[in-house]
Amino acid sequence: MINVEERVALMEFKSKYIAPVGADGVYVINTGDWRTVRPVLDQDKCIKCGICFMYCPVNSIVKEDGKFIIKYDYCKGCGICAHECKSDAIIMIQEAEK
Amino acid sequence: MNIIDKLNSKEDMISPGISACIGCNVELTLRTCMKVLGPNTILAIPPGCMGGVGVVGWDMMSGANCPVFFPLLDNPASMLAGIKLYYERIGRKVNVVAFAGDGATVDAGFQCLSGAAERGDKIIYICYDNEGYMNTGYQRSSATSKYSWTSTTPVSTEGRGGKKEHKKDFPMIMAMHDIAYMATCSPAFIQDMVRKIEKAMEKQEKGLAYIHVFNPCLTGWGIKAEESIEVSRLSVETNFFPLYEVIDGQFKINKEYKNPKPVKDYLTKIKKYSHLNEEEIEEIQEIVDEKWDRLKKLASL
Amino acid sequence: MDGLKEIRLHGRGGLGTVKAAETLVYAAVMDGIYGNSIPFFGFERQGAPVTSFVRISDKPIRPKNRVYNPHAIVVLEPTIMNAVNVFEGVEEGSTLVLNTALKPDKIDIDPKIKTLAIIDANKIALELLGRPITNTVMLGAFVKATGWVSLKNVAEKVEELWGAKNREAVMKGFEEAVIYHLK
Amino acid sequence: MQEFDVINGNKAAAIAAALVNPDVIAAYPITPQTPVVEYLTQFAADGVLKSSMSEVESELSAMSVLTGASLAGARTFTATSSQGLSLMYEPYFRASTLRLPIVMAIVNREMISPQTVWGGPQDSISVRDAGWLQIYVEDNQEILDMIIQAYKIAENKDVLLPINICYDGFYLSHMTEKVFIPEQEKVAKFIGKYNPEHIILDPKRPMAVDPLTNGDLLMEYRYKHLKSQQNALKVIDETDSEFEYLFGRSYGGLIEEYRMEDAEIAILVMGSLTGAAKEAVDIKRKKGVKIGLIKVRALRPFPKERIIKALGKIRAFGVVDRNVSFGWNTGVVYQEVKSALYESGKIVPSVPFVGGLGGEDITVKMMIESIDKINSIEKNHNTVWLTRE
Repeated sequence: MINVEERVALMEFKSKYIAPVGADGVYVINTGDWRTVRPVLDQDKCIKCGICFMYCPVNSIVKEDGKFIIKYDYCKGCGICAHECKSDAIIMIQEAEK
Repeated sequence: MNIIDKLNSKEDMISPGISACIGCNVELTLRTCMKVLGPNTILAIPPGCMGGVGVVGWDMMSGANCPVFFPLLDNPASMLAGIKLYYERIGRKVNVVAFAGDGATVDAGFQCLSGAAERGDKIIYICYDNEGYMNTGYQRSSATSKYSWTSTTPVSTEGRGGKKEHKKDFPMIMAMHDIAYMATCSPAFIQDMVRKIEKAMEKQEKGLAYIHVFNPCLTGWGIKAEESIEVSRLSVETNFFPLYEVIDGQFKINKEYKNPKPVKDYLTKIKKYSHLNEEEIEEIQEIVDEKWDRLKKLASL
Repeated sequence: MDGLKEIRLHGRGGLGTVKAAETLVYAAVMDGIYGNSIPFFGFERQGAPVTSFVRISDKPIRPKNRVYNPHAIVVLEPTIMNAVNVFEGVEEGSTLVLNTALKPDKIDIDPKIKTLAIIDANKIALELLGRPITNTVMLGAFVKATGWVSLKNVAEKVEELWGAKNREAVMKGFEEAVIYHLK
Repeated sequence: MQEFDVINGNKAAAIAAALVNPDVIAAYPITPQTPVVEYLTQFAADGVLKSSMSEVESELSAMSVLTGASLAGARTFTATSSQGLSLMYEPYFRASTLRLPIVMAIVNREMISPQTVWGGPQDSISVRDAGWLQIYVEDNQEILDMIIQAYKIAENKDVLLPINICYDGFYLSHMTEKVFIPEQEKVAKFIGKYNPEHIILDPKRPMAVDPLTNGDLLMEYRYKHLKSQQNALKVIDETDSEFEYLFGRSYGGLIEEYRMEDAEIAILVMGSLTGAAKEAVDIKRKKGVKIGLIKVRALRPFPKERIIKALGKIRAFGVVDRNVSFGWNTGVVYQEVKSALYESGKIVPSVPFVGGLGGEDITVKMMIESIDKINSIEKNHNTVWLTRE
């Protein structure tokens, strides 16, 4: 049998809001875990055009010190960067093989 | 500043990890638009893919770094109008923006949007058109194009069927409201998109600015993830979805090809059209050509 | 004023029947007594029969009802009597204020009516206003027949709503109404 | 001396809104509410009303514009009727679950079919469980006074809920009578300023409004919502007292009791038909019948305790409903009163009356007959339909 008073006390404790609002920070899903293939950028072949950066849907490619770098935290491994790359500087490799 | 450096200098307003499908070009569109719009923005995400993937948030956490909320499927424009009315009243400049799918725009939300357009409510309304109700699988909408397979416009075992009706020409409908700004966009043309969002921000002080983005849906339509941008580009290069804008009633075509690719090149990349025979492909080509001619005429006025 | 008086006005859409009823309420309130009016609710269309109900009392009026047993009936337009039974539910000893060019013996009047006020309001309205809008003339006649509200406050409200010509119409209605005490 | 005017109920509502001067008004005309929109737009054109106005294309948008404005921090007002209320049902429900203190007058009109434009609170009563506060009034003064009070009740930190002030279509909306009009400064002082702290859409304070939410957390919000409805019981009574102190008029808060002190039987009513019932009570009292009257003013929250207390000594009661509860063969207020009494353990015979639907009149005579019926019952009675002779 559930103690109603205790239960209510817990409910009161869970959220400080009376209306449904999200103000406790940003909700982040670890989409890096989704990846089965991983893009690998060959800096020697890269012509620094930024196409990969521009089309990355998850914003996982950044430009730092004039170079484009793939961050893998949230990369889902869609392969758009490799497919769009004009200079074949990005290849997709199986995560299992890395 | 070139487009790459410009975008690289902007803050990503959306949670870094949202559960959009792998390769989703709507996620790309949303992040790009929001980088341009910036933190002084109130964002409405009605029910649809981007709501479903967590852009509004979960429990007590937000899915974005700016104020974000769920309007109803049928009232995004009206809710935004109310928000904007108050900010105008207190003299604060804020971008009040909807990022809505075609269901919330061309179908259920149309009445509200048309009303807001007529009243000149000073909001920015971005529609991501993926030709159907994707958040719930893939059911037809009035933005679904002719002969498309969807789960509610099925193909028979003999291989015939798909949607019988034309796609509602929504950008044109919005343009005919004589709104402050109307533009079509594609995720394959990021520079063009960025410029148009900036234009919408400028024009929103005069009335409603409407942006219609054509976003091929990988999962619903049957497209390989890595071809997400390529298919988007083909939709423009074949004139299936022309890029144009309407500023103060003036039509302007933004991408014009001397020899546009045959629409077949686009259709054959997409599984939802795999049942089409040559006649049907030819019919779609004719529709595309007719619409292009009409657009050319409007642009020449 | 002794007790609650219930009044029913019969007019046609466009004659200002509802406004006339409201004017009586206004005058009563300005006189320091109480009043309320409710139109008979329908789709108002020009020319269609319209009914409005008024209550006037020296005590606060609580019922928000239609009037079923009027103490006074005001008929703003002669032909209404052909279309509607204006005497329905009328109380013994009531007053009828009638817009007509006829003499009393030519009119079929319910025997419960004991006071009759007759006025050719169409003629007066046409002369004064150029249109057969009789509501203001009839207000003047009503005041003369009943004395339940003051002429001054009716005239003031009428002037505020429709100007000096209509004030004159009220006065003319008051002056020219002929009162008959029936047996 | 206070200023007064001789006005109809719709004008009383519009004047109340103008006295409050909310930040944003959005409304769509519908019979019999239409004059409210006309008055408001006229007031705005004349500069009397300073609100930002949106002439929306439907009621769905009226409520949606207000939801957005309220989320941005605005004080808001609208009015509707019947089918208009139905059309705004989706944002209507949501305004309460987002805890937005929107004030909306409902000019009660019967629901179709058959096609009708006349009075009856079936519209607002049918949405009584959508989480709003609902108060039903008897005359034009009460319309004006309660729209002013509505802001103070809705915006109370212990309440934070939207509120409806409901008045009968035509019987009040188009009825003309004397109404006192308070001074604007006094009204402003009475209602104070609205400062939303619980929910806001503002880039200076980014938050997500209404993220996808788990059931356990949703239950918590519902728990708090129900609790705030209960808090409103006290706030409505207190607001009535504060209003009386400042403006000299009181309505009794949640309920008004009339000649209940020594009553043996009671008649319960709601809305504009109360006047005819009071008249009937006085007539029967003169004939020695110990009848009292309860005017139910708040339907949500339902004033259970006060009704139990008021009916404590009676031996029978009846409820006159100008609405129906499909599936129960009675009106809604009757059910509510009966449920309240069940908790008190005091079960007395009762009789439900249904009448006045679709703008039908409920006359003093009908009320007298109802009282006679209540006086005669020894056990529960089936529904009595009050119809024309």
